[in-house]
Order: sequence, then structure tokens, then C-alpha cells
Amino acid sequence: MTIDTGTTAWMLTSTALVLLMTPGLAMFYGGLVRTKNVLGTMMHSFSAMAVIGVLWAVIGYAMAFGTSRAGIIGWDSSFLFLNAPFDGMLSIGDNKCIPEIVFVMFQGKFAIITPALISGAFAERVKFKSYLLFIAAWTLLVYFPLAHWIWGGGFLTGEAIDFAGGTVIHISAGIAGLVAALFLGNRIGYPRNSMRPNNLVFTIVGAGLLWVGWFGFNAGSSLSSDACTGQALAVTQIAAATGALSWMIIEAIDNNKISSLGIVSGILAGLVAITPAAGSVAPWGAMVLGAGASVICYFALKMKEKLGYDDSLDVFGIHGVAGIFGAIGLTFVMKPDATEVGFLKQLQYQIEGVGIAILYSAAVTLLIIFVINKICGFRLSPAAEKAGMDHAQHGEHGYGFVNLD
Amino acid sequence: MTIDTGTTAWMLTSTALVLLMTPGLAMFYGGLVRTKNVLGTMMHSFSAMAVIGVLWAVIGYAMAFGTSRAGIIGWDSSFLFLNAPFDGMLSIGDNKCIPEIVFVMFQGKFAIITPALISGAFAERVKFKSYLLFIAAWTLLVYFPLAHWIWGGGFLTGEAIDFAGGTVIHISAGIAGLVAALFLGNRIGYPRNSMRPNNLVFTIVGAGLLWVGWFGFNAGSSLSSDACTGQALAVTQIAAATGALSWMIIEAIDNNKISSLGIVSGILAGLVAITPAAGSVAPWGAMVLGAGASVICYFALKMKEKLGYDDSLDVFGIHGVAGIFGAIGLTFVMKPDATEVGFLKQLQYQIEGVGIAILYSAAVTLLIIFVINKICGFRLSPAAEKAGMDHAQHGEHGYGFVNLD
Amino acid sequence: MTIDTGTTAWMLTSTALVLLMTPGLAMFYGGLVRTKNVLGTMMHSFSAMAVIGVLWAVIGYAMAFGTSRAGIIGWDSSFLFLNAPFDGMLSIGDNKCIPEIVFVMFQGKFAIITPALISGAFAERVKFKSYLLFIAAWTLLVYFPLAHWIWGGGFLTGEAIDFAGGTVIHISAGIAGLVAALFLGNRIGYPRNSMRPNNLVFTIVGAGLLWVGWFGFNAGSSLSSDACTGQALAVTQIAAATGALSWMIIEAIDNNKISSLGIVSGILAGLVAITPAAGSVAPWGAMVLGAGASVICYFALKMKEKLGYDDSLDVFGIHGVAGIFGAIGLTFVMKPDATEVGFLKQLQYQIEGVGIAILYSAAVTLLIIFVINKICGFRLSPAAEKAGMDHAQHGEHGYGFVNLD
Amino acid sequence: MKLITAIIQPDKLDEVREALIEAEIERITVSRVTGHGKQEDIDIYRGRKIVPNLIPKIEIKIACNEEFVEQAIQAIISSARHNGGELGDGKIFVTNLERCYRIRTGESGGTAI
Amino acid sequence: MKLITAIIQPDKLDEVREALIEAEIERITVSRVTGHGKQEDIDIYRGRKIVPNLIPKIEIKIACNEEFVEQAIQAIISSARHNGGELGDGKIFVTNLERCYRIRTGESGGTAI
Amino acid sequence: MKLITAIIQPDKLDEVREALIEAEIERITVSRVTGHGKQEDIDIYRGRKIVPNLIPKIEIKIACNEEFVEQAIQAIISSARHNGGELGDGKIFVTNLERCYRIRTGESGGTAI
Ligand SMILES: Nc1ncnc2c1ncn2[C@@H]1O[C@H](COP(=O)(O)OP(=O)(O)O)[C@@H](O)[C@H]1O
Ligand SMILES: Nc1ncnc2c1ncn2[C@@H]1O[C@H](COP(=O)(O)OP(=O)(O)O)[C@@H](O)[C@H]1O
Ligand SMILES: Nc1ncnc2c1ncn2[C@@H]1O[C@H](COP(=O)(O)OP(=O)(O)O)[C@@H](O)[C@H]1O
Repeated sequence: MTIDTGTTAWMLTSTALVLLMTPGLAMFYGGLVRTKNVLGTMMHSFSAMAVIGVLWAVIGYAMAFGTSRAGIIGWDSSFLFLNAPFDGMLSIGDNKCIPEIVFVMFQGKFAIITPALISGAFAERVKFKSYLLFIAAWTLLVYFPLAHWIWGGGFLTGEAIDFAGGTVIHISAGIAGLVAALFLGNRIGYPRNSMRPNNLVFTIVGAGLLWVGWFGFNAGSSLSSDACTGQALAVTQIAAATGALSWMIIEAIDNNKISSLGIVSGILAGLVAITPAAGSVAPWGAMVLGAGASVICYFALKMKEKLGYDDSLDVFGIHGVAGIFGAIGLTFVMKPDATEVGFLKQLQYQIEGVGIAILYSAAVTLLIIFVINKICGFRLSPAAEKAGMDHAQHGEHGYGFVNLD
Repeated sequence: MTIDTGTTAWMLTSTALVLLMTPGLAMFYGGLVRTKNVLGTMMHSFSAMAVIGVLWAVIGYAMAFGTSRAGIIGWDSSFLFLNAPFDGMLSIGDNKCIPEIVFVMFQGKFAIITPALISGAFAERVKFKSYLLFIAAWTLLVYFPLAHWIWGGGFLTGEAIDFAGGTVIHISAGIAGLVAALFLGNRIGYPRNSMRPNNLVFTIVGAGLLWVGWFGFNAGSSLSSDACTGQALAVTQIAAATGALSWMIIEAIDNNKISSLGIVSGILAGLVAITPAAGSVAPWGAMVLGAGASVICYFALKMKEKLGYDDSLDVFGIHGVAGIFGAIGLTFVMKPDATEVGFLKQLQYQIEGVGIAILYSAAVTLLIIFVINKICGFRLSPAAEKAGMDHAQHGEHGYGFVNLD
Repeated sequence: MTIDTGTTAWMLTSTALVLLMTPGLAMFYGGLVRTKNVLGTMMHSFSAMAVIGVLWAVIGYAMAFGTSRAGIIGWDSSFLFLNAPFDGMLSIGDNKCIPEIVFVMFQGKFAIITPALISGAFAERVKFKSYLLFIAAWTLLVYFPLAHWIWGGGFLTGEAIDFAGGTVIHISAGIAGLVAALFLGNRIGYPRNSMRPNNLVFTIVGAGLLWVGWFGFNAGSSLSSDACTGQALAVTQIAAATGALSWMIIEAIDNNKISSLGIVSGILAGLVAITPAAGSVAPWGAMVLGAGASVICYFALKMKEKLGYDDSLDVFGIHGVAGIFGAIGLTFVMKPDATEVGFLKQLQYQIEGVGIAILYSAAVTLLIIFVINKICGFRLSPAAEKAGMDHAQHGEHGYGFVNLD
Repeated sequence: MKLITAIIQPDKLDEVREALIEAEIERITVSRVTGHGKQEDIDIYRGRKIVPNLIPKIEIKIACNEEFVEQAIQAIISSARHNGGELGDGKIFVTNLERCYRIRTGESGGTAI
Repeated sequence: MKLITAIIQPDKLDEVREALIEAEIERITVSRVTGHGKQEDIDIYRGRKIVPNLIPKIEIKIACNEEFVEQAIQAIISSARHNGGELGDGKIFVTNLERCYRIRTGESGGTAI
Repeated sequence: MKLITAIIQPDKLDEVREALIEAEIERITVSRVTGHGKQEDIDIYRGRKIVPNLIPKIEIKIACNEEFVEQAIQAIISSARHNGGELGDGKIFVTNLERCYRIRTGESGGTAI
């Protein structure tokens, strides 16, 4: 077996691109909160790079991609601290291989961004140290098992199609966000007071970086550098563009004004919906998924207004909803050869996968939050919440220039 | 024919890099306008990602790279919705190929950024919906044909040297910008009131992203991952650096102050000038083009002051002028083996190419603007222009933190 | 010999990633200074792209990687203006090669970022034109020789392990910064008045870009696209994450508050420490280096407080200290096969390398500053320093939107 | 007519506005200021504690007729206090307002407030 | 001497300044404020209409001698109106200015204005 | 009681604050404003010199009892001047302050300053 330097190059690049998504997410979320919480919100993303970055190397890869124990969880003591995988090789067919450590790093980035995604649901109101505990526990108890089940040889592997993590990442994070938002309750003053984004300019650039990074996310998930990779990139691009265009049209009809936050919300909805499907659909299918995701997310957000809960940055409303839509919807638009078990069976697999992810993520998330809340409290004190996370918890101010130097 | 995974990897990377240019451009332009228009200006770039992203997949590739019909326009009904290209292969010589869909996506990014470039010329004063119509029509009627003529097998293919789009992209966009700026007239208060950049910090970072993205733009255009690619990257780097250094020197002489906007203007001038030439010059040639572009653009901007028209963000002054300079100037500094027809003939080809692009772009742009203006008006109402695009058209404010949350 | 397109692709990508670090650094530094100096600080990085970008192509590569003259300096007149290297090939073993020009460009980016790093030490108080002179002279007299000695065939090549530039880049820049800060003296008002970051939000994003770019920096330095590359990327990632996590823990213990600047400082400390070691350690070694670097840098910064000198953005405190720690510390945690000369001998080599870099950089930097100061003055006039570099020197304001348009 | 200028802590803005509305005072002008008083507010910079000289505050300006002055002041005092009064809670200044015009209509005096 | 404080809409700043200059009033101080009055200003957030509590405004401060007060006020009123007067067009407040100093020269009183 | 409003150059803020502290005036409120006076301040935009209409300034507000007014004014005038007085150095305005309240304690009058 020889190393395929081309595929290795693309996988290295994809790893860098997916890493770029975390600062991108920090910008996206950071711009949407109020000024007094901008740093704290960005730290939710950056601290995930630190905590989960270490956790993944120590134990995560072993749990997700170690030898499957009864289909429930992976384990290989030689995988701890990446001992064995550091020098391993991963066959990619055709007597070619890539270094296993590249795959480890690529997957590690997914583990980092998933808990960071959740943080948008309870933005502006949690204790930072409890948050750190939460993401560590959640990744250990929810993400690693789910990744193992669907990708790592667990009991769902080979059943549900989940090309780049619609179920493992977006649905699980979306549901966890919803549960956390409901458990923790609304921000003080929500929805009575208007809570406007402190820096939409920043949010838009963040969305741009997310789009760029998503090419690594989806096209990297093919573990190749060939037609399949190009196709994954193409449908990602097309779904994002269609999602954005659709959201613009909906807004134009509904409001007569097209907003910048609308465009980027459409981009995200399209990107999330195509994530599980990036290996299974043709361009027209990507358009259907992108457009559909925008429509359904738009109305999901309207529904949230009515229900009045405070999923602050719409983690469930975008990632959860578009993730579910994409995972199930792909069955209706996939290429004929994308499944070997036929439409109905595949639909069943997809619904099963989604259902399990929802139930499992909801249950374990609730448990984790409940325990952390008992031990050290999860929600900020009202005084700290009013003063803002940045000053109260981190002793900093995001925009020094607004005040005087 | 086997797929060359290395070349494919670089083309995928280039696609991501060129995509990054559009957020980069949004930052660059967004920082230069006044606060009240920052979001609207960024949306000009982001909406191009949506509108042209879809248009390219539906019909654009067919028109630009379909079988040439009499050298005028491409067409293949199997190319609609990328049906055939999705699974196609593209030979890159040596019995090697890359997936055609990768090339399609790479080229699609060029189609996106071109109309976004134009938007700087009529910044701060157009209706968003008319703008959307404009970029769709302009891409259909100007960009796709031009791309076909010069790259896609049309009547100029194989004549004018245009490595990465000096003519197709920068000249056509620069001229379109000039025509639009003249047609629409000056912003209210220009040039009497000073209209200062709202966020130069942002503009500079945007220029940094443009430089990085340009590596994909130029070095990706070689459709290879070998010496030719490396050379294209090298001359791009050198021209950008020389352009920046030259602009700094000119400013130091002319004003005794070197400005940050000067450095980034020089970077852009150098990058634009090297774009058509990236496959044909040696490092010293890149230096000549970079330095020359800065000098000529600097004086073009001074001239604009005198003439008093409002090419707001200097689309013509930088992209148009440096593009023309690069396309024609390259003949004087190209490597001996860069042409097979000799200096004089090549110079004629270059001038022809530039002339046709100027005339065609000017004429059709004027037509499109005229028609759109008749149908639904292109320019904002004075009240909306004074209030700012962000609030009047998009119902948003870019920097919430400047006001109170 | 055939070109390995995969390795070439990764080296091209790495070049783009390392270029991205310079805008990243501009954001990082730009956010940390006071509002009135934000543009001037960013220009320190961007002007390095211009000045060193040209210098490298003209003469730098010849001096660093030309035929070694007595182990002291490289020289090949055919290397001037990159004449010969433009078409050369570089063997990477196995009868494979990559285009030499790609290597030239990759290395050129290192030459650009090194003087830009130094600029943080004397932020907010130097004349821009003197700064331009300084970086040109410093790169010619310090960087090119050092790079030659350690990488280019000079008298240290093959002795000290310096995978991606811990000694050549971080130690030399850190020491130069310290010398310059001591020579130029404290900013007016330091440390009596609080000088708070104008835009931490920006600084954090800059750190994110630096992390992403560092993948190119370290993993590109393997000049390959195989297991060694992946390992370099992996230990880079792990050291950064561990560095960040460690800094968070120290802050939590020492202050009970975890700050965003703390997280990013930890990221940088980890990245710097792993730079020389990226080819020699296993994941656990990366963790040790990352954690150790954070601890030692944290206390180095505390020490600076006590001593009262004004290394404004902690170039010595982070790059110098972590660089020295990494270069020497790697001997204690390296993989058994990382050295052929045994632990003690290698330790001696490392200490020698570090010592020579420190002495040489300190001496020559002092000389350069002294001469420049004599000729045209290095430090800003007090009036200009109080008014701020942006307005006094560059005639610009970073955040127009804070005032009125 | 009087012009009331109140300096308060930023996190109290919403509460003060609500209290004013209850006191039937609906028109106000608000701006960001920074202040220096007895309060200290510690920030952290790379492990070092820094005491900024100037702390962000909010300034509220209210023009009102004499009969509303007392209730406006009471509304602000009671809503702007942290836990019954902490350092940094702020100040209220009252100056005389000689004339007042509504730009929209051009009318002036007490009805233009 | 009087101190005139005008709250106007941001888009009218240029016009008001020009009108003042015509009225021979050249020295002014301007700042960003946000205001709450009768005007409503709708923003959109993910499909939802939000009515912000505070709307961006511009505050202009002019110190001037008695004889210029009337023409300053007239200049502002006539130039700051949208279409003959709309909600949100703003207010003008006049207070008494007891003393005035020019820092450059140290001179005080009417000539220091 | 008087309310002193000083408009100064941004780079003089630190010095003025120190001078005030020496004059035993410790409580102040500061804000960013922009001003237009006799001073011109040239910026460069792509090779073109632009004269902005409005130049960044700092406004300092001090409420103080009568006996401190004179020393406050002297402290500002002497510390805010560039080289003995340059265009743009700024102005000081003094108005009458009728009432003053400390929100923390609710006390009013001269002791609440
Ligand atoms: N005399 C004054 N002049 C101007 N501003 C003042 C004055 N006193 C207080 N302030 C403002 O009010 C804020 C709160 O004042 P502080 O001194 O903390 O209150 P206290 O008087 O209750 O100790 C200060 O930050 C400052 O902005
Ligand atoms: N009594 C007042 N006190 C303080 N500010 C006021 C007052 N009345 C109006 N303003 C300011 O003027 C702005 C415009 O007021 P608005 O109520 O829209 O005008 P109108 O009185 O014509 O309805 C408000 O946003 C507010 O900033
Ligand atoms: N009459 C005034 N009304 C309001 N602000 C003023 C007045 N005069 C001066 N200022 C403020 O003071 C600043 C400095 O004024 P300037 O005209 O440069 O001083 P000088 O009177 O010494 O020429 C101006 O930018 C403006 O903000």
C-alpha cells in the first residue's frame, strides 16, 4: 500500500478548513448577541477548541473509532493519547492509503464544532465554568457514542446515510440546544425587550467563513480527492446558494425587505440540509434540499416567536430543523444508486437514525444539565447576566474603542 | 485515464480560496462606505453568491463552456443543471484527468465575484432588488458570453492571453462599473461632503483575504499542480508585493504620508495587473507589472477627482485601469516562449481582446441599466439614500453596539 | 524525476495558509493596541508583506538558500530575482520532486512574518519610515543569515532540530523585540495609565486565523504530504489546544476569572513551543510542550510587570520565551528515533542553536536600531505619539463609524 | 421647564426606562458616556489586574415641565439603585430649561416638551 | 449667552450644518445619542419585526450670544424637518450659559464663543 | 452649584484628568463628541486630501460647588493647551446647576456632588 499524496493533501486542507469554521462560528454567534456578551460568546467556541481538542486526543478517538464493543461504544487502549493511530495507515481502496492521523485530526474538528454549535441556544446566560463542564460531559456521553454508532462501526453504521454529519452533528446539537434552552429558561427581558445584534457586519463575515469551511466539512468527508469529492463540494455550493436565494425570496414576499441576516440564515439552512446528503444527490436534488430547508426554517423561526421559548441564536431552529429535514428529505431526491436497499427501507433507516439521535441527545443532555445544575449551577446570577458575561465573568470588554481608551 | 488526486486536491483548494474572495470583497467594500450603508454594501457581494451561484449551476456553465455555437455562445442542453458535467472528466494531459465538476465549481466562483466587483462603482445609492436583476442580467448577457469567447472555445480563444481573467473579469467589471457610475450619477453630496470609510480596519483585513484568495484565482487557473502552478503563484505574490511597495513610495513622495488604504490599493492594483499575465512572465516581469499598475492607478484616481464622476470605490480606477494595463503590458515583459505568434501579433491580439471586452461590456451594461431603470428604477430615492441603505432597504443596522443594545 | 502533484498541492496550500497568518497577525496585534494606533499597527504587518515580499524575491532566497559560502551565508547570482529557481525542481526523495519555486514561495512567507512579529514589541511608538528601514535591514542582516545557518546549508544545519522555525523565527524575533523595547523605552504613560485593547473581538479572530495558518507553517515544513505531514499537523493542533486549556486553568486558579485574551495567549504559547518540535514528538510530548509553554509564559508576563519594561504586545514574553522553551524542551520529550546523536549531544546542539540565535539577534538588532536612530530617529515625537500613529503618520482613522461619517 | 441629566449604570437602563414610562415620562435622550467617581471596576489583561480610569455609564436627558420633575427624579432614584445603593450608582443633575421647540411643528414652550 | 441643544435625525446633519453656516454659526459640537419619543422605527430580525426602544439621533450643541439665538433656532427648525414635519424630527432646548472660556487664549465671555 | 462642560482635544484627556485630580476634583463624566471650529484636520483618501467637517473631541462634564469652579477652570485651561495655545484646543462652558442627587443614597444638594 502506498500513500496517496493527493488525497492526503486534500484531507490536510479539509482539516484546516474545518478548523476555520470554529473562528467563523465565533464571529457568527459573537455578532448576534448584545455588546456586553460578545467575548463570552466567542469564548464558547474558542474554549471548545481547547477542551475538546485535548479530550479528542486523549480519549475521544478511541471511543468513537476504536474497535466496536457490542456496537455501543469504541475502545482500544492503544488509541489513548493517539498512540497507535499516530503511525497508522488508513486504506482508501485501490491499494492506496492515507495516514490515519490525518483522518483523526479531520474527525477531531467535527468533535470541536458540535458542542460549540449548541452554545448558541443558551447564549448570554450561562456560567463559563459550568459550560466547560457541560461540553466535556456532552461530548463524552453524547457525541462520541453517536459518532461511533453512525460512523465508527456501531449499530447504525451502514444503515442511515449521513455523509458529513447531519445526524451526528446538526441534529444532536440542535436538540441539545433546544433542551438546554427550555431547561434554563429565557434571558431576562426576553421577549419583551428587543435584543439586537451588536455587530451584524461581523456575523456576515462569520457566515462567509462557515461557507468556505463547509467545503472541507463535506468534501473532506469523502476521504478522497476524486469525482466523489468534487460532487460533494458542488452540491454543498449549490445548496448554500439556493438556500440563500430562497430565504431572500421568502423575505421579499413576507416583509418586502431582504435582510442580511436573512441571506446568511438561508446559507446556513442550505448548508446544514445538504450535510447528510452531500454524497447522494445531484445538483437538482441539492437545490430542492437548499430551498426546502430555507422555507421550513423560516417558518420554524416564526413558530418559535409564537411559542415564546428562548433558543437565543436559533440552534434548533436552523441546525435542528434543517438537519432533520435534510436527513429525511434526502431519501426523496437521492440519486438512484445512492442506496442499495430501496427507497422505503432507506427512508425507514433515515427516520430511525434521526429518531435515535433526537431521543438519545435529548435524554442525555437533560441528564447532564440537570446534574451540572445541581452541583454548581448552570445559569448566571441575574446581576451577572444584566452586567454582561464579558465583564462579570471574564473581566474584559470587547470593544474598548467604543468607550475611551 | 486516471484521476490525478494531487491536481484535484489543488483545484478543490483553489475553489475554496476563490470562494473566500467574496467575503473578502464584502469586507473590503463594506469598510469603505459610510456606516449607514455597510450591510447593504456587503449584501451586494453575498447576494451574488446566492444569485449567480444558482444561475451558474442552472445555465451558466452551459453558456460559457458548452459546445461553441458559431464561436458566439456555448450551449448543451445536457449541461443544464450540470447534469452531464456532474459525472464528467476533464483531461489534463499525460493520460491524467480531474473531475469536470471541480472545474465547473472553480469557474463558478469567478462568475460570482465579477458582478460583485462592479457593485463598488455605484455603492451607497442603488435599489437592492434592481441590483439583483442587474447582476443576473449582466452575468447572462456580458459575463457568460465573454467567458465563452476567451476561454470556452469562442472566437477569441487561443488569441488573446488571459491567464486568469484580466479581460473577462477585471476589464469587463471595471468598464461596467464606469458606465453604471456615469449613468446613475453622483451620490448626494459628492464630492462636496467628505465621505469617509466607516471601518478601514475591516477594509485592510478584507484586502488580506483577497490576496490569499488570489492564489487560488491565479494558481488555480493553471488547472495543474506543477511548475506552472507554482510560477503563477509566485508572480502573483511578487506583483502584489511590488504593487504595494510602489504605492507606498508614490504616496511618500506625493504626500509625505503613507496610508493603509494606499498599501491595500497597491496590493489590489498589482494583483489585477498580474491576473492575465500569471502564466507568461518571470519574476522581474511581475515586478514591472506590479509597479506600473500602482503608478498608473494612482494617477487614474487623481484624474477621477478632476473629472468629478463618482466611481465610488474605484472599480474602474483599480480593476479597469490595472486590468487594461496588465493585459496589454504583459506583451512587453512576457517570457520569450509565452507566445507562438511573435510580439507584434500578440500585441495586436491583446489590444483586440481588450477592445472587444471594453466595447461589449460598455454597450450591453448600458442597455441593461437603461432597461432596468425604465422598468423599476435603479437608483434609490433621495430619502432612502440619505437615511442609508441598511435601514431603509434592509431594516437593519450594522453596528448595533455603537448605539445602545 | 516526476513531479508529485499531491505534495505540490499541499505545499501550495501551505503557502496560502502561511500568507493568511500575516493578516491574522495584523488583526491580533491591531486589536490589542489603543484605538488611535490600530491602523499603524496593522500596517506594520502589511508593509512587511510588501517590503520583505520584494526583498525575498530579489535577494533573500539567494542569501538563505544559495550555495553556502563557508557556512556563513548563501550566494548564487543566478538566484537573484529568482531567475534559476523559477524553473528548478526540488527532489523530495523516492524519485519524486516538487517545483522549487513553490518551496521558494513557502519560505518567503516565513521571511515576511518574522519581522512583522517583532513589531508588537515597540507598538504604538515608532516612526513608520524608520520601521520600514528597520525590517529591511533586520531581514537582510539577521533573518537571512540565521535561516541559512540552520536550514540552508550553513554551519548549524543538521545539528539543532528546528522543524519549522522555533529558533530562526520565534526566538530571533522575540529577542529582537526585547532589545528594541528596551532601547526605545516605554510608551508615554506606561505603566501608570491603563492601556486597554481597543478591540479584543478582533484579536480573538486574529488568533483563530493564526492557528489555521500554523497548520501550513508546521505541516508544510515537512515538505511532504504523508505521515510526517499529518503528524506535524496533529502535534500542532494538540499543543495549541493544550496550551489554551492550561492557560485557562492557570487563570482560573490565579484570578478566578478566565479571560479571552488568556485563551488566545495560551493558543499562541502552545503553537510557538511546538514549532521546532513538530517533527520530533508524539501527541503526549505535544501536550507537555503546550502545557509547559503556557505556564512559563504566564509567569514571564508576571515578571515583566515587575521589571517594568514595555514589551508592549509581549513578543518576547510569548514568542521568545515559548520559543526557547520549545527548542530546548523538545529534547526531553522527543520520540526515541528523533535524534541520531543521543539525548545529551542533542541537548547540547539545541542549547547551542538557541544561544547563537539569541546572541546574534540581540547584537545585530541593537546595531541596526542604533544606526537607524542616529540617521533618522526611530521613536515618534511625543506629540505624534499622543495624537496616535494613525492620524499623525498615516492621515487616517481606523473606525470612522465611531465618530460621525 | 427643567432639564434632568441622570448618569446611571448601563445594566439599569431598561429598568429606569420602564420606571420613567410608569411615571408618564416617555420622551428621553440617551447616550453612552464614561465616568470616574468612587467606584472601581477591575479588568484583567494577561494575568494582570488593571483598574481602568473610566467606567462605562449611561447618560439620560429628560426635558420636562416643573410638575413632572419630582416624579421623574423619584422614578430614577428608585429604579437605578443596585441592592439599595452601591458605589457607582450614579447622579442626577437638574438645570433650568429656558426654551424648548418641537422641530416637527415649530411650536415652543411647555407643550413642545 | 445661551447654550442651544438640538436633537435631530442623523440624515439631516449635513443640511443642518449648512443652514447654520449660512446663519453665521460655525462652531458646533456634535455627538451620537439615541432617543425615544413618538417615532417608531422598525427593524427586522429573522423574519420578525422588532421595534427598537431607542433610535439613533444626533445631538448638536451650540454656544452663542443672545443676538444669534433666534436665527440659529430658525435655521435648525427649517433645515431639520422631513417633508414639512414628521414624527421624530426632534427637539431644540435652550439653557442659559453663564460663562464661556476659550482654552487656547484663556479669554472668556462673549468674545470667547 | 455649577455644571462645567469642557470640550478638549482627545490626546489631552489624561493630562486634564491628572490636573483635575490635583485640583481635588475627582468625579467627572466623559464622552466622545465631534466638533467643528476653526481647526482643520487633514486626512488622506487614496491620494486625495480630505478635510473632514467634524473632528473627534472629548467632552468632560463636571458638577461642582461654587468654591471649586475657579480652580477647575484653571486646571483645565492650563493642562489642555498645546504649546501654549493652538487652534482646536477647545472651550469651557459653565451653566447653573439647580439641583443634584446622589442615586446611591438619595441625598441631594452640595454634599451629593
Ligand atoms: N460631580 C460629578 N460631576 C460629573 N459627573 C459625576 C459627578 N459625580 C458623579 N458623576 C458621574 O456619576 C458616576 C457615578 O459616580 P460615583 O462617584 O460612583 O457615585 P457616588 O457619588 O455615589 O460615589 C461617575 O462615574 C460619573 O460619571
Ligand atoms: N422631553 C424630551 N426630553 C429629552 N429628549 C427628548 C424629549 N422630547 C424629544 N426628545 C428627543 O427628540 C427625539 C425626537 O422626538 P419625537 O418624540 O419623535 O418628536 P415629537 O415630539 O415631534 O413627536 C427623541 O427621540 C428624543 O431623543
Ligand atoms: N460656540 C461653540 N459652540 C459649541 N461648541 C464649540 C463652540 N466653540 C467651540 N466649540 C467646540 O470646541 C472645539 C474647538 O474649537 P476651536 O474653534 O478649534 O477653538 P477656537 O475657538 O480656539 O478656535 C470645536 O471643535 C467644537 O467642538
